[in-house]
Amino acid sequence: MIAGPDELQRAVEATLFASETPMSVEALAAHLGGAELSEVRIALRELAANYAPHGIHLVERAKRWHFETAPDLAHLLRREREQVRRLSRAATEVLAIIAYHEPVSRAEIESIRGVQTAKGTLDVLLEAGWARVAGRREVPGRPVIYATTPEFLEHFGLDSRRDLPGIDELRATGLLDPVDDAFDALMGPDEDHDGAKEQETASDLKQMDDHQAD
Amino acid sequence: MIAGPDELQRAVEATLFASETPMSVEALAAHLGGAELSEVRIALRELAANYAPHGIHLVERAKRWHFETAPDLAHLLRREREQVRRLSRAATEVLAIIAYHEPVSRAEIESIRGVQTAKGTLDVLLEAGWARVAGRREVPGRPVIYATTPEFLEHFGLDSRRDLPGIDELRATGLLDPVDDAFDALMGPDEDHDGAKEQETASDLKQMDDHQAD
Amino acid sequence: MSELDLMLDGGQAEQQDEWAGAASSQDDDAALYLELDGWEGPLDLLLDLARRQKVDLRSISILALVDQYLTYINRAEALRLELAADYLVMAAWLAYLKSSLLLPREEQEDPSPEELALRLQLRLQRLGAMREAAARLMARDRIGRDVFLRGAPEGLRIDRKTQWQCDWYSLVQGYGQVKARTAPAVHMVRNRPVMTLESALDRVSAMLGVTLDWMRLEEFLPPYAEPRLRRSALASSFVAALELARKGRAELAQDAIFGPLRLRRIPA
Repeated sequence: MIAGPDELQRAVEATLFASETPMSVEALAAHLGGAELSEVRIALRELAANYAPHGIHLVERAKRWHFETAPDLAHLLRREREQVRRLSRAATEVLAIIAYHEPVSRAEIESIRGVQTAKGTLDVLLEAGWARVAGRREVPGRPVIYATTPEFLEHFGLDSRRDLPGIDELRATGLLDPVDDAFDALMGPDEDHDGAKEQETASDLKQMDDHQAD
Repeated sequence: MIAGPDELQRAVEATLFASETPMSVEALAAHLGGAELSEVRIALRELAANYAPHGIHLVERAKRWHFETAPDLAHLLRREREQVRRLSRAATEVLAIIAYHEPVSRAEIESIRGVQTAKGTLDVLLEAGWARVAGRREVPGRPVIYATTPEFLEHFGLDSRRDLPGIDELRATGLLDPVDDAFDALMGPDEDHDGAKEQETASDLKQMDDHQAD
Repeated sequence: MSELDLMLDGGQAEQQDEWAGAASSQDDDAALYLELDGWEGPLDLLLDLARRQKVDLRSISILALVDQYLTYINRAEALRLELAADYLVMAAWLAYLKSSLLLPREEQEDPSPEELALRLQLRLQRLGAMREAAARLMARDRIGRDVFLRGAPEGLRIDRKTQWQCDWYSLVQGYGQVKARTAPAVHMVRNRPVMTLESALDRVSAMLGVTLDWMRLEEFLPPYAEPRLRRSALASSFVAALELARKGRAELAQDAIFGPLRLRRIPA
């Protein structure tokens, strides 16, 4: 039925390619309309030799043949793609609290932030490699405590945690201004009436700060 | 395979072999960590040429590349269970009209077929992923217009719409133009013709057609 | 399903010439019935009849075609086969076309029957072209029928890894905002130079005692006060004036809105 060995090779090649499972020599021969087993074996061996330098190999495993990716190219099947993402504001705050107060438990972080902290927020910091679990506090409940990592210092260009500016310095640079104030200063006047009113209050407050700073 | 494949060819080969969907040159280059597009193109062309005598072919359809079995081996590979959706005659004609006239509205399809199109007929083509809604025509009623998809070209082994069988001849003979346009073209600019003149035109037309058919 | 369907699905374009449906080869009524089921409308039937003339669609005889169609419909009606309305509409139109074509030219209306016939021919050509195109399309090497994709591709997986970004400023600002948000709020009122209501009352009463003439409110203010103290003094003095008026010790007058406010003692 199949003329020359080349034709048989082509047929074997196409059949194994389209097959959903590896095939034995017998199954191949049957599929090809009763080709000689010995000829199918020869065709397989010649094909395998021809494919050897290729990115695809024809291999026999447990008496069944199939195509697979060349082992040295297996990394192409699983690629890692790096995605750059900015830390959320919540995560940034939690990271800052850990940096300023380490070691610190989640309950302490929440009490400093004044809001609950989602589980995922700490996970992100652990994943980023900036925070680590630094043991447990020996108090009832033995809560996990968190600290920063050397990678944290490296990423933020700090020699040590002491390089972080103190509260007084923060105040001097306006970083202790209430959030609304700082936000309004950045965003310009609000559009709705309530916003404008808030801004008034905030600027009064700012004057007060200026006064105190004198 | 005379000369062994180079590293890029091996990588392209392995990637396309493993991929579950056809890949564009751009997607391949990105997957291979930013290879040069031009080099990927060369690798693809050389691979395709090397595979040409094989039972597996590397083909480009609608700007995307994939491996498939050689068409002449179809008889070996047809499965007992039909993998291909059997289209009704109506669906077949509607698909051809969309492919050769795209983008085309339902009314235009119906004017060619001289019969209303059942709702299900277009749905079958949309569901098969061969036709898509390509927007609306900016005429009164803003009818939806249909076009074919890359999957259509892939399925029917077409590189692009230019490869549609006979499309050049159909275009040249005006058979893709609406009846009104063809009629006006045949009748010339004269609005009212007497019978004798019409006769003349008709025979002119015949000569013209014969000429084109050469 | 009629033979036509089968041919269209698997047939080659070259088979078009043998398009001859069942009707030309078989004369029995059953075939007619089957065919009627297979047509995609009257234009489709006309096209098939035209093909049976075995000539190029550009050379078909419209008159012969009309006759064939009408014969066909008559036969179907004689057999009491149910015909869709559009077949009958087409039959009526074709009968009209035929009679017009046979009329002497002078009596022809506009559009002329030749024009109508030409339009019909053009439509048949277009439908024929698309039917042929469909057959050629279906005859191509189709994935899953003639060519096959890899049966069990490994698939390409892309694992996304996130690289988190944050800078020093955001970190420190974040901390500052936490502290500012949660710090207990302390409000301090600035120490401003003011004139109290008491001192204003004293000052206005004392100055009113000097004269019985009208005096402008501004004249009661301390002359060299700095602007902020002056504003405070103005407000306090105004309230003091109202208080004195209420007690019947002074009267107030203003001639126009926003005009100067004047003040005069009421003798006891």
